[in-house]
Amino acid sequence: MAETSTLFTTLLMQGFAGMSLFSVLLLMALGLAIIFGQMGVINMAHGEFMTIGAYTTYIMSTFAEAHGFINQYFILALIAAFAIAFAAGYLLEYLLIRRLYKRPLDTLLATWGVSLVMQQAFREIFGAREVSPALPEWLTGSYQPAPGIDLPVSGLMVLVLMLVVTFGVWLMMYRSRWGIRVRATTQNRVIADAVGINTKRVDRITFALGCGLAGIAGAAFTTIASTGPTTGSLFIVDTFLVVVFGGAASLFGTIASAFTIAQAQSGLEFLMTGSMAKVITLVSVVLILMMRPEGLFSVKVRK
Amino acid sequence: MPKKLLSHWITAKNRSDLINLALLALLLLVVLPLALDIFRLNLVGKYLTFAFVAVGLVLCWGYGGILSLGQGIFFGLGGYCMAMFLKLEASDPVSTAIQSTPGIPDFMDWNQIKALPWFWEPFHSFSFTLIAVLILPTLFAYLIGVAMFKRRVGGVYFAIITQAIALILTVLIVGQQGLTGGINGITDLKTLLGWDIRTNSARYILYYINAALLLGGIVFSRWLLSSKLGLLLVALRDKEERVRFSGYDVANLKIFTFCVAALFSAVGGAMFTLQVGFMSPSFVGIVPSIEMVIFTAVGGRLSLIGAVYGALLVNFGKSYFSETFADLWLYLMGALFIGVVLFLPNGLAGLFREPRQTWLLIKHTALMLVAKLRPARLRPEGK
Amino acid sequence: MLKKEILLAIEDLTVSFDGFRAVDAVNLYVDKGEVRVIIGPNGAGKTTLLDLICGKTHASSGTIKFKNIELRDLDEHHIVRAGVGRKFQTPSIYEDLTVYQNLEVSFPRGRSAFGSLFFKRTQDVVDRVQEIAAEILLTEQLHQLAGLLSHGQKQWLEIGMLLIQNPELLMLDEPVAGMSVRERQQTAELLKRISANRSVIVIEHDMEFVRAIAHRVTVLHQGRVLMEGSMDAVQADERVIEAYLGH
Amino acid sequence: MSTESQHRTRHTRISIFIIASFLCIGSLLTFARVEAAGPPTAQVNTTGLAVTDTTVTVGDLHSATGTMAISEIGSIQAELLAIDQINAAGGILGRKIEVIKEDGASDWPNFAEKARKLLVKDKVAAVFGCWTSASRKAVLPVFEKENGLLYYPTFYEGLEQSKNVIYTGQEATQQIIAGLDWVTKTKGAKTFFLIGSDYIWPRTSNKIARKHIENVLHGKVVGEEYYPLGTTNFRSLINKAKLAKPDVIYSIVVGGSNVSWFKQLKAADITGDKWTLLTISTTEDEVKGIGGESVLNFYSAMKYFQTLKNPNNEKFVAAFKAKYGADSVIGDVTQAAYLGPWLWKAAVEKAGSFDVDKVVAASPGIELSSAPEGYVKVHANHHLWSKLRIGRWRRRCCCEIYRYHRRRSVNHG
Repeated sequence: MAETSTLFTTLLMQGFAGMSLFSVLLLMALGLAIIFGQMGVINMAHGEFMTIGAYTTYIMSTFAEAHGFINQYFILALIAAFAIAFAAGYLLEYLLIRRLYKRPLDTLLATWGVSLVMQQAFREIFGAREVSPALPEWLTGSYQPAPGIDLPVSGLMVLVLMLVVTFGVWLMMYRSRWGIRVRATTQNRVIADAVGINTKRVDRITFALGCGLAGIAGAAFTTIASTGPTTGSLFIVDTFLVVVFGGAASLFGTIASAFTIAQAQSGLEFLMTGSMAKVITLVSVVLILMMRPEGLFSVKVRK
Repeated sequence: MPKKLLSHWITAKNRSDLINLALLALLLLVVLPLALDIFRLNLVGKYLTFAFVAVGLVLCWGYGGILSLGQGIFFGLGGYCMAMFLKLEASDPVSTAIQSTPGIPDFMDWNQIKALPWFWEPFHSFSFTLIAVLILPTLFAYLIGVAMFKRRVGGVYFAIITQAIALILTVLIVGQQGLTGGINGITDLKTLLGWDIRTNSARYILYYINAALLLGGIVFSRWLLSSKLGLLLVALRDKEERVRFSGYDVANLKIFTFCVAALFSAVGGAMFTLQVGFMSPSFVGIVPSIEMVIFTAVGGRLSLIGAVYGALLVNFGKSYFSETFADLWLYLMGALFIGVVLFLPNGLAGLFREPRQTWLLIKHTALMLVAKLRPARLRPEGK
Repeated sequence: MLKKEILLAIEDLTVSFDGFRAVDAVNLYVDKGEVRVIIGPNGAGKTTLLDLICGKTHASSGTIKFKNIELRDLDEHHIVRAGVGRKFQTPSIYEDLTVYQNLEVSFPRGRSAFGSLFFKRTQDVVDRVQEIAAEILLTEQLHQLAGLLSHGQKQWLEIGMLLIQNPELLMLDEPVAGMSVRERQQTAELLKRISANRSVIVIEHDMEFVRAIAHRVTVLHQGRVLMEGSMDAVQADERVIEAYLGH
Repeated sequence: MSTESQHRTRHTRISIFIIASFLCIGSLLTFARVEAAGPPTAQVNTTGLAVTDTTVTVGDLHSATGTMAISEIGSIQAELLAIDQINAAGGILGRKIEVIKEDGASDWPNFAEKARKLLVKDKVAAVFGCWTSASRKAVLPVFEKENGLLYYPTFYEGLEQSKNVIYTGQEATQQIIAGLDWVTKTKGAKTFFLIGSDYIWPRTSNKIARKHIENVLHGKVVGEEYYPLGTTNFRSLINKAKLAKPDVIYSIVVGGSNVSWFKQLKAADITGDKWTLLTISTTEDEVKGIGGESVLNFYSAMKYFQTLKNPNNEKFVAAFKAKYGADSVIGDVTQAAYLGPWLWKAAVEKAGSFDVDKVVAASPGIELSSAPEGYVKVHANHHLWSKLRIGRWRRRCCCEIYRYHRRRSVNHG
């Protein structure tokens, strides 16, 4: 009896560990899915936009600590993280990306350069040391619904945040006029232009929105882990794999693939060493992609 | 048909190519060895091993349109094969007598491994090692190529997947340190068939072997590009469907080119190990792989010789600036990537090949700046 | 013409995209030496039919027999090697290569990776390229970059690139689109010359041109064969007129 | 307390000022071709090192950029501080130390390249540098080939002894065994869960730990796990540890991962008042990033803490903060790095020469009673005799000294 309940709680906790990873991966991947899936732009600096969000949260927390509103700051930090990453993305699109829409492989190289510059800038502004924002009391510690089960509050918060953001993205992409414009632009730029959609503006906002989502991902991530100048670059390959694995243009695919990869990685980590878990997860993803290059979920269309 | 081939070679374009090749040979074989002391020359030798990768990338990325972000995989495999042989030679039972298991590499002993793993065994043989350096990475590239190109995966997806493979290989090497030396890599390599590779004379000889191999590689690539395969690559980049519906198995052409690029990288990796004296996972991963693409982009993705200069210049810059302005260097490097991609899609070679265009570029930029500044100044007077 | 030998036999060919049948149970027989024109309103499935024959699209059911070889199981390049050449709707040539190089690259030898590496420009290659260039009226432009040719010349070059492979079945998707009247006439003459020893399938909208070249005409409508016959018969047919005028 | 330290700072500043003025005058005198105070160059330098009548050049080789910069910058600072202090006190054999700083940029091959440059081109008399095992392994063949001298500051896996290296940090056995003894004795620990970053030092250390736990302490290892450097997700690992319910979590997590590791422990309700966690890798440097909240009442086993109470250390901490700012922290490795130049000075003076062979020969037996960690002595195996201390983490980022054992380094050969 005691045995089964230990097994059960462990399984539950393991599932939760996977859910936390899933939340972060999905938050990262949503932004990338919009940028890469909808616009075909490969933004290697996506991770750095996540770092922007994380550092914004850090700054806000220091500020909040000094002015005594530590318990309320996190909502503000989320908004600020989104806004700053959005603005930075808007700027990047204006300065660089829009010149490269016809050369997707070149955006990859140029944005890699951008990520180097951003990393060095972080290093000079915030120092090389990993930082971690002071958390309000209600975000630390854990929630215990039953003995033996500790669900970290920050993890729960990230989970809720992920649900809210995903729902928001779904509303925006599939239930708003703006979403129709974005999808129209990506499917046929010329026609979209012809029916009076300002495609340039749509591009810019879409890109900035993707970056803003990365900013939120960063704010969420830094509450459960930490932030350094190169934090974002640790996630970039995984995030790209999530998007590609899910079938680039499909929101549902991105969610499913983030879930699969996160649970696989987290579950394997429980069974073997961390590095082997990573190797096996990645190898499986790559092999499946080789067999099914269009990703898990994609629509067959008449060419 | 030698006469015909020759006449085919010496068209106007080829003549300038030949002159450029001769200049490069002069630089690598005469000027640099005379101008630099052995320490600097050894560094140049190291940079030139990256040039192998860059030349391969000109073939597969510049001409074939296949952007691989995983050339570090092949560089690393070639380098590791060579390193395994040298490590075994350095780990003879006499010099490792103090280990708990003499005769195996020191890092295995530290990891409590009691016997040489099976896949290390054949690396006792130098001829096997040479073959492995050439075959193993090429075979791996072949497998990746078959899996990807036969299913028409290309472009961005190929780039991302090669990048993921580079990541996997790094994690694997670092994670299996008892078998691979882990993050430290395979270090303390001393002799090649009893010949001390750390002496100055050895460094000179290795430098020349390296330079000669590189020049040979360029000549081979030049020949490849002037063959029908070269034409096909250009055709492929432009209209892949047309090539396919002219009866070609496009996948095979791509696989072949990718394999050639991998082979070049592997030779570069092996020469790296010989000249630097060790190999580590930091040459396998994502960052070095992308850096090597940048060398190619800087030199000019369509220029075999430009790729060599690209590798030399970026590395010189890295070495020079990181000594004097360490922090500035990363900004410069980033700016270099962005600038080259934006303004010099054909890299430095583009500058030399189309001086007129360069002039136009400068003129346009200047005009644009003036145009941007002028209204700002005039605005108060206007509306 | 004594006994007509069938070169291409398509039976019950169907392809569907998510339930939409772009080509629906089509039967089509092309004889040796025949020039067949396929007409039909937009979206009738003409291009898709060619895609199915040359392997670009995979059929859901049915058979495509070419010289009694089932093409459905073959890869594109094997279909080409079996003797089927396909010209695309928009001229598809290699703009960065010269006309000469365009033709040489299409020469049917050295088609494997190693084969192309060791391909030698022997006299027969040069002669054949010259011959084809003369045929498609591009002798003068032989060493010009293909990207610099006029639209009509590009169309001819693409036909030349197919001719050099000497296919038994040539499929041309709108070969005179965007051509001047004079170019159309020249193209019609070219087609007549080249159809002497091979079969040709042409998709075309220009009825005058169709009349000039067609042996038989097949009308496709909504993925199905509406009728088949001579140009006169087709133009007189009620159903065809309705299909074109209606929707 | 604070006024006192301010006072001391001011004192230091004044003395630095005075010393600096002396230096100025000194160099002016030198300029005026006044004979150097030390013995003639030909006598102290027979191997063509970069030694002049008035100066001696050394190298400083760490990562000032890249992922390791976070850890290595403290070492650079400490080494430069020591060199400044030595110069202020008159230099070595009448010669001022000049430093050539090279950036390894967290890239091991780059370390080898820079090491070769320092030895072959710059002919430096000694190099202070390296941090990770990988960088040391990369430069080791260079130092042995070119007969250079390296002072290496980091606690490391041991299993190494080079003629050309003096190890000023502790090797694994020094750090591990006493700590395990202590935790077994005071906490009655029987079961251990070993956790480390995935590279040679944590792996070797855990192997030593496992051997000692199983053979000497007759305890049990209930888990041994490794995670790649830079990992930020430890949840599965934490679940495994919870399932195993060890008496002690033995942690050798390195670098930036520390922040996520301790934060997630706290989030999973593994805190110092319920669990015993002993680490040999988390110093003041890392805790600055983690925040004291998450490491509260965990234990560290190392040879130095910033809060050590002895006059040497108080002087050292004051000088360090005066030079690098009041909020700078000093971890174990930083202190060990500080010892390097001083040990070299002592050895050179004993040898009466800068020649590497002579300095190496003179090194064993060198004693330093002015070390911030207290008395140290160079052993014949090129490691130091030093103490191990157990510290308990308090909220305000500093460590209370709990207990120490005296221990000499073990020769691994």
